[in-house]
Amino acid sequence: MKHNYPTYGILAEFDDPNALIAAVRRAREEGYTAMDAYTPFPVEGLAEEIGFHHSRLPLVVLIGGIIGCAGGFFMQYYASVISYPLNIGGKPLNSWPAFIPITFEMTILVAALAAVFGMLALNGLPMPYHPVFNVERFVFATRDQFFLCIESRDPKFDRGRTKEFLQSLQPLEVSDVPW
Amino acid sequence: MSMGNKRTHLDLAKFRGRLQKSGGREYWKSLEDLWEDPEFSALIGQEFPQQAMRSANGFDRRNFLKLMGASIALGGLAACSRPAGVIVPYVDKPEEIVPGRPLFFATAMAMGGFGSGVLVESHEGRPTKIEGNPDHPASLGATDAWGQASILSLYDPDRSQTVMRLGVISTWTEFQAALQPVLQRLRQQGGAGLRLLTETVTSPTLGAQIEAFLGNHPGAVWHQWEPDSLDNVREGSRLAFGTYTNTVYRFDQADVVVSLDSDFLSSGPGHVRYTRDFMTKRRVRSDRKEMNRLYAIHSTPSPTSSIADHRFAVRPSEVESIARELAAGLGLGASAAAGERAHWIGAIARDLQQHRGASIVIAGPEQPPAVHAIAHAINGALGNSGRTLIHTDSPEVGPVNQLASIRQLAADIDAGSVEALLIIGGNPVFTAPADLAFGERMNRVPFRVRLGDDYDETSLVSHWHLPQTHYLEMWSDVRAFDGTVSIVQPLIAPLYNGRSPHELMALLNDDANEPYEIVRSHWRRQAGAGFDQLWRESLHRGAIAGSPLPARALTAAMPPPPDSPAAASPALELVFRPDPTIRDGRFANNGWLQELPKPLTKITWDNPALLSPSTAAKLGLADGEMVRLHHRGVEIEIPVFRVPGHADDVVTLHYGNGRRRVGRVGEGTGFDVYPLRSSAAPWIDSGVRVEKLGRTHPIASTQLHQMLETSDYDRRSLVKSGTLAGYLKDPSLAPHHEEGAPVHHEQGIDEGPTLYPAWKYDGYAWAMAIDTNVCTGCNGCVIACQSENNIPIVGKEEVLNHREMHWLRIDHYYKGTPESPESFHQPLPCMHCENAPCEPVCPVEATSHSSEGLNEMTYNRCVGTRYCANNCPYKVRRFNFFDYSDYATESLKPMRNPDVTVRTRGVMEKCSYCVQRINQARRDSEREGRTIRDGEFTTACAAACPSEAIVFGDKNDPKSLVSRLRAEPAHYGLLVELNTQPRTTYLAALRNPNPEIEAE
Amino acid sequence: MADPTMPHEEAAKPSRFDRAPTIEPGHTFASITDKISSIVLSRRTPFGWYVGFAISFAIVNVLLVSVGVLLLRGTGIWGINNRIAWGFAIINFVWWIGIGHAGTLISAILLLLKQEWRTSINRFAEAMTLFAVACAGIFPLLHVGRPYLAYWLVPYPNTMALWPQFRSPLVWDVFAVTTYATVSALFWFVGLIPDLATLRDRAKSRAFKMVYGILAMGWRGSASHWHRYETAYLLLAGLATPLVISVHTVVSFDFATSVIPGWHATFFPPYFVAGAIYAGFAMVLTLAIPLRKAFGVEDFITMRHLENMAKILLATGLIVGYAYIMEIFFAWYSGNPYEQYMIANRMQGPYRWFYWALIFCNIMTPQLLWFKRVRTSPVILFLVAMVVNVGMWLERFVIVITSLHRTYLPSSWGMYYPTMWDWGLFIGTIGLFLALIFLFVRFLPMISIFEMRTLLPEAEVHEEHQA
Amino acid sequence: MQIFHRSTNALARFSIFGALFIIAFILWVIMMINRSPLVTRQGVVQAQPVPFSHEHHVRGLGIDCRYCHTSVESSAFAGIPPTSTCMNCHSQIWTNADMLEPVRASFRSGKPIVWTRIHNLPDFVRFDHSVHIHKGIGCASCHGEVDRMQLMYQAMPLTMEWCLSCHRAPEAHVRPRSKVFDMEWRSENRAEEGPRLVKEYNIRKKTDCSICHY
Repeated sequence: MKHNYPTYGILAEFDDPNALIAAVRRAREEGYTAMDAYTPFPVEGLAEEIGFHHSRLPLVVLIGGIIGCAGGFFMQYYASVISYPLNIGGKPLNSWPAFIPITFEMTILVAALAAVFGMLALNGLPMPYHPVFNVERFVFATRDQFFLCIESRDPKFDRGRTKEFLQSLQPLEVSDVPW
Repeated sequence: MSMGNKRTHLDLAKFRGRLQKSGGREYWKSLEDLWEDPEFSALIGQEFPQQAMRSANGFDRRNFLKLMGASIALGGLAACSRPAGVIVPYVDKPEEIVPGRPLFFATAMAMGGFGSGVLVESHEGRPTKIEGNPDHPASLGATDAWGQASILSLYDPDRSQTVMRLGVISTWTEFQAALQPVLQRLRQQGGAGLRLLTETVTSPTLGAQIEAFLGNHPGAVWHQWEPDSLDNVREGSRLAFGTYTNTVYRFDQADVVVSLDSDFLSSGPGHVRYTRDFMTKRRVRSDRKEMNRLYAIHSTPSPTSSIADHRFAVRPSEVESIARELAAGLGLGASAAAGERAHWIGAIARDLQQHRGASIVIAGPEQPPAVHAIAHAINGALGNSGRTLIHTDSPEVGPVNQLASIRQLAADIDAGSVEALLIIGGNPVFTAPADLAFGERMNRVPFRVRLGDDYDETSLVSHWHLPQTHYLEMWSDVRAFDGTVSIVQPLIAPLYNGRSPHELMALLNDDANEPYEIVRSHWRRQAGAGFDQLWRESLHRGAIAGSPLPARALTAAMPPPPDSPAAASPALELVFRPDPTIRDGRFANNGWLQELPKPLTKITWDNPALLSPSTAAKLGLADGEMVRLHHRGVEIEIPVFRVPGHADDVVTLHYGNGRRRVGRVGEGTGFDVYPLRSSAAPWIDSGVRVEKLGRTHPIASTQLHQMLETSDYDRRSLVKSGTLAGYLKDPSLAPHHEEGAPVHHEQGIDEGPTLYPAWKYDGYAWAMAIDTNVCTGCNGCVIACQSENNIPIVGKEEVLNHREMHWLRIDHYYKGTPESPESFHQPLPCMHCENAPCEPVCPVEATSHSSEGLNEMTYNRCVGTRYCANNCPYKVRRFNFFDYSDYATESLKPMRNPDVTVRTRGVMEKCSYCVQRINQARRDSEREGRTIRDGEFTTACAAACPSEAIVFGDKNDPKSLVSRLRAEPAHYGLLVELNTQPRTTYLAALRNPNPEIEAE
Repeated sequence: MADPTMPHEEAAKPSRFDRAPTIEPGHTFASITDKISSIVLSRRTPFGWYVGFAISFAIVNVLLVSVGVLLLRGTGIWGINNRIAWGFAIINFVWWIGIGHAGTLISAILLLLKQEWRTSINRFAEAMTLFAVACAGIFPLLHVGRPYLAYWLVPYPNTMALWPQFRSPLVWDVFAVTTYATVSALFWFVGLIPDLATLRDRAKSRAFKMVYGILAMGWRGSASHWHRYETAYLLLAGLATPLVISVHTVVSFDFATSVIPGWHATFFPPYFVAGAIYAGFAMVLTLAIPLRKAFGVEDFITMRHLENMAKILLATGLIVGYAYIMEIFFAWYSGNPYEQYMIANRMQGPYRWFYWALIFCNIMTPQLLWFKRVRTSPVILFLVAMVVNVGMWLERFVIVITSLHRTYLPSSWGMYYPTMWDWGLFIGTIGLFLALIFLFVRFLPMISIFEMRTLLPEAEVHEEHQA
Repeated sequence: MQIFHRSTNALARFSIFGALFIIAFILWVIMMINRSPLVTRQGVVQAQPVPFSHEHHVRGLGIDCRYCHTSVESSAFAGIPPTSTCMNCHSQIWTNADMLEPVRASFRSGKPIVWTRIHNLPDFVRFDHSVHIHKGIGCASCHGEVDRMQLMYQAMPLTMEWCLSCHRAPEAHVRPRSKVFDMEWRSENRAEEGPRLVKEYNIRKKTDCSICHY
């Protein structure tokens, strides 16, 4: 694919979550907007720092739950009242109390599926290939290192100055992220 | 030949064609249309052309296959598997047959020589079900277990199929060739040295044939032997009247009945009829509030004693003295009662006195002649004869003392004066008194022939074994308990190569006639003018009008007291009884009867020695423990089983089990007790020694717990019962224990608040009411159900696993002390609960409710979770854990009811209220644009029931019998407190005890 | 300031009595990562693993034979009959399902309750759940008379125009168990993603890189991903919590909705759920204690964990005991002769030994856990857990068999004797369960690496940085 | 370092969401197969020992159904004509047509003709011709226009849902009793006639299991 810029962005490596947060905060003050941080575990408040606020995931799950609930009950109602009404042990066709367990289970099932697949979709996963993997040391992002990447799509991005800026944060290392 | 036979069918068709307007169930009735037609009777015979029977598996087999073909077209032979994609029509359809519609023919079945009328359901020429014949005095439409099960004997794959010569397959021609020279030689000596051995014979035709033969062969001798013989009855009658006479009882006239060790309700000639009559006096309704009274003086509990109002368990040897004391109480003889029993004997005597001319004293065939004579004397003194009973000549042809007869035969064999022995029916080698060692003796006879159903113990020691036809395969005739003659007509050409006794006798008499002609010509001679009329009616009614024997006025003499009055010996006594289900062994290869739970004990596939709990305790024996019985120098090993209400110090042995040679089913089941049965004392004997072996034998009883109220925390009230007095006070018979489970009198619907409004049933609402007051637990219904619904047998092992398949079981409960408990029978089909607990738990709608209130079981939808069986409070559901239905045995396929699916492995099944009959009746009624009439059809169990205890019908029809019974005050439902709303309900069991005896 | 190795929540509140830490001191992000991932990647598999796997695989073959014979000859090979129509199949099903409850419970409920001692045990507890449910799932399928038609319990449009009968608890089971299996699997997998990424980046061989890489789905620990990830995880926990409760409730309905004395009881749902947690934690202990030894992860699965689980075991054990007492009370209080006979029959009937053994295993034994000495001694704890496992199986035996073998009509009372095939199938599933566990610990991180990292003090974000 | 190529991103997403569609498709195919002649045998012509043409005998010669299927009005089983029925005519006409040799052979030998079964309900389903005839369900409703069939074939799927479609809405199929054997008949005015006949013939819409399964 065609890129208007030679690199995906510039990556700075830190060995402490607090250093990373400090760096992110500085970058924001510098006016950088398109950046992302990579950590081996969820760091409290980090997402907010890089300007990610609320996720639409809960809404997705709620909708999933409602669909599961309505669908679950209608399936039973349709089968036992509309499609083939049968006298079962003298119980009425719509013996709704007996339909509650399945309605409940269906609610949970669909909601849970929505949660997982919603999370994946919103995160754009699966994405086995990503430019940041091109950086040798990025393997430590899943071990004990913390990375900040200022991306080239940032309007304020300039290879030279951005690199200098990152150097100024005393990272362990700063490296280009090739496409 | 087959062409000739085809022509016959075409002619027959002409007449049978006219019957179609009525069709099916009514068929046998509407034969009347044809009586005017002279040719008709002639053609009846040709329906089963004799050539066909003669030719070894020629025409008949092929014709049979054609019938099979049509039935495959109908499906229903095998469930859940699509049949081969072919359809096979007749080459030439007999027009009386409408594929898919059964025909009913009247014939008669003989048991112990005495006939009982039956109607046989026939599908495309395959007899599939036995029903009673309402027009026959011994049946009145009911049947017993043996009648029902006889259909299985017809298709028994182990039935002897060919002539055997010393165990090698042979033919009838060869036999005739072998027979002729022997006959020639014996003829020259006037038949001397030739012996016939038969069972009890009542068939006039066979009798005439035998007499004719004896006439031509004055030297020949005719012997008779029947293991459950009526010798005591015969000798008793001679003791009383000086000649062999037959007594016909009219229980519908008797208010007080005293049974001297007699089981008249479940065995012996006419017991089906007797049950029907007895119950007309016992049935209590809101509009009929009196009830007869039955005293049972017995040693072994029997269906009869189980419903008695007073039961006195005594040693069999005591019965005679009791009888004499009873007689003395009525002014006959002078042996006054003493001891504690004087009280009740006196009471009985007074009760009899008060019912002169309306009472019966009846003695059992196991009791010695004197007891019978005394009974006759008492009946005479009470003026009962002519009212509650009549005396007639014996229906038998040449009644003899059969024990003496076979003794004589044995003696003559020893004397070497027997050169040829022809055994017609029976199995003497197995059944003859042990001390006669009949097997060894027979070996000394130079020429030994036997005609029999099975290749059995007797066949093994015969030169020639000849296969006998089943009664559904032959022309014959037979007399009933009252002498009524029935013509036995074949329903199917012999499946195998069998011949009837008539054919054998014809052979001996050089009579070229075919069996049909033999029987017919006999009656032509009897009837003379108007014979055709008589013959047709007899065939149609199943009984010859006016053939009952006339009553004879006789006065009984009180037999002289024995010179040495029987001193009560401390020794254990033995009682021999025919097995309650397989009789003397003749039904040993009948799986239905082998697996039929015996009345009271509910034991299947076995015949343990029965004794009372206290005697067992004294001997330190538990159920199933093996013992060795030493008696008269013989010893056998047998397990024991305790029976509450059994007489103390008495061991009951059921003979007929332990067959050594009969077939796949009957061999090696149970224990042969014949070795202990000596000609000296074939019924009652004393001095047996019991040796404990310390081994046990698994006994497959289908009901392990029979005691109600086993403990103080177990206060379940399942059987509603009471006394007539109690009923008169409170007809609803309020529950016995207040704090027990609530017993709802009527349907017990408590209209509490519910999320689920009740379901409405308009149109038909099928229901069943069972009157436990008249149920004797005779098992007729159980086998009827098995036969109607293609219910498989599972074998002893599976019964031990509680996997028996009977859709209808008869629960039996004891109440009271183990010494003399009350018995209650509770037939238990599916309850067809309106709020069926089994249905909501089925995950696949395999069991659901029909718009007529049936609890339907859809086999082909069942995946077999067995949840329904768990959730059924009545435990009436049966699961096919294995492939119980025998798909392999060809001969069993034509027996199955094509209207009922044969279930496969892994599906649940249960009583369907004979839904196939309901559907048939509904479709018939709809074709005729009417509704189903009450009693138009009924379930198999209800149809069979001799005491009419089971009533089936539409409870929405207020006039139907079933809804009237449901309105009875003594009506109750089982476990109604669960609000299952059962459609099957019960009427309470009543007893009518003598207040005088109740007092103490 | 409290002990620096203490996570901050702990530090915040003064500890009333000294507690063992949830992670032994001296660990860093790197050391945790390397230690746990090395079990899967670099460290050579202990010989014991091969032995254990070989044995359990051998038992799996017993399972295969039992299933083969069953399909060939039908359910008749079991001890069940027309009076006791359910036997081992249902007992084992309920037993396994019960065991299957601890995993999701630890992951979900303890997560919501912020009990972070869950972190080191939730991973294999969840795995255990999945395998237990897998074992449980076998039985309902095999116990039906015509297993090849079992799919009729699933609603799908067919030419017969028929549907399942949705009033049947068995259909509820189908939905409950499949839902539970699905959600647990998702929960487990979502939890694994970051660790799979770790393994991807640690793995040496290309093949392992590929495999773990595919499974990790390109996880790169981006801040926004982490944010959504935690939201999703939390929501799943929220959904799984009622689910866990519902599953055994539905299972208890199999019995509670019936009319059989001993089954028909309103308090079955809580009773069963408590029993399930009880059984589940017993099984977790049974697995955790040997595992932590075998793989030397005592630093991560500390005494604290064992003790906490022991306490839960004691608590749920008491609930179960209460249920047993209630059963007796109801019978007496109802004045219903059938109920009363049912209890009397359990205590004095032919199966009384099972009942009293059950009382010993499930009520007597756990009382030991009142003592800290017992709670802190792995060996005794292991034995107690074992006893409870047996006890819970006995409980199901008593409920199913002794209730069915003597119901309303004495005429249809009977006995149940399991056959060798009953045992074969039961033991076979235990083999299957162990085999799966062995595979799991060998090929996946048995402890959640990224969550362990968060337990380290270094993971804290200092106050001045809090947004 | 990079393990996967760029393209794998698209591939990965497709494999997850594609999987759903593939499974759905397979299920749909199975559903279709179950309703296809492959399973129902609908419209499948099968070879017969004698190539009997209903078109010729019914349409051509105008023979009534009941001449051969004698018990259709009185029994569950419509009845397959015995050889003798064929011979009633074919002893006079076409007496030496080779085509009819199997018939003559059967008549000579007394061995039945073994026809290939066309309408073959499973054994556990019970169908009574007589009552359906009585309730005004025409032959053609289930057997199709037999008078246009050279060789017999199964015109309808004969699946349970097909049976139910009529048991639930008989008014859509019922016809006057007089027209039951009429292959041509079409209702002029179904909307009025259907309900009227249902009432007149007292047709109860029975879908109880035990109506067909017992």
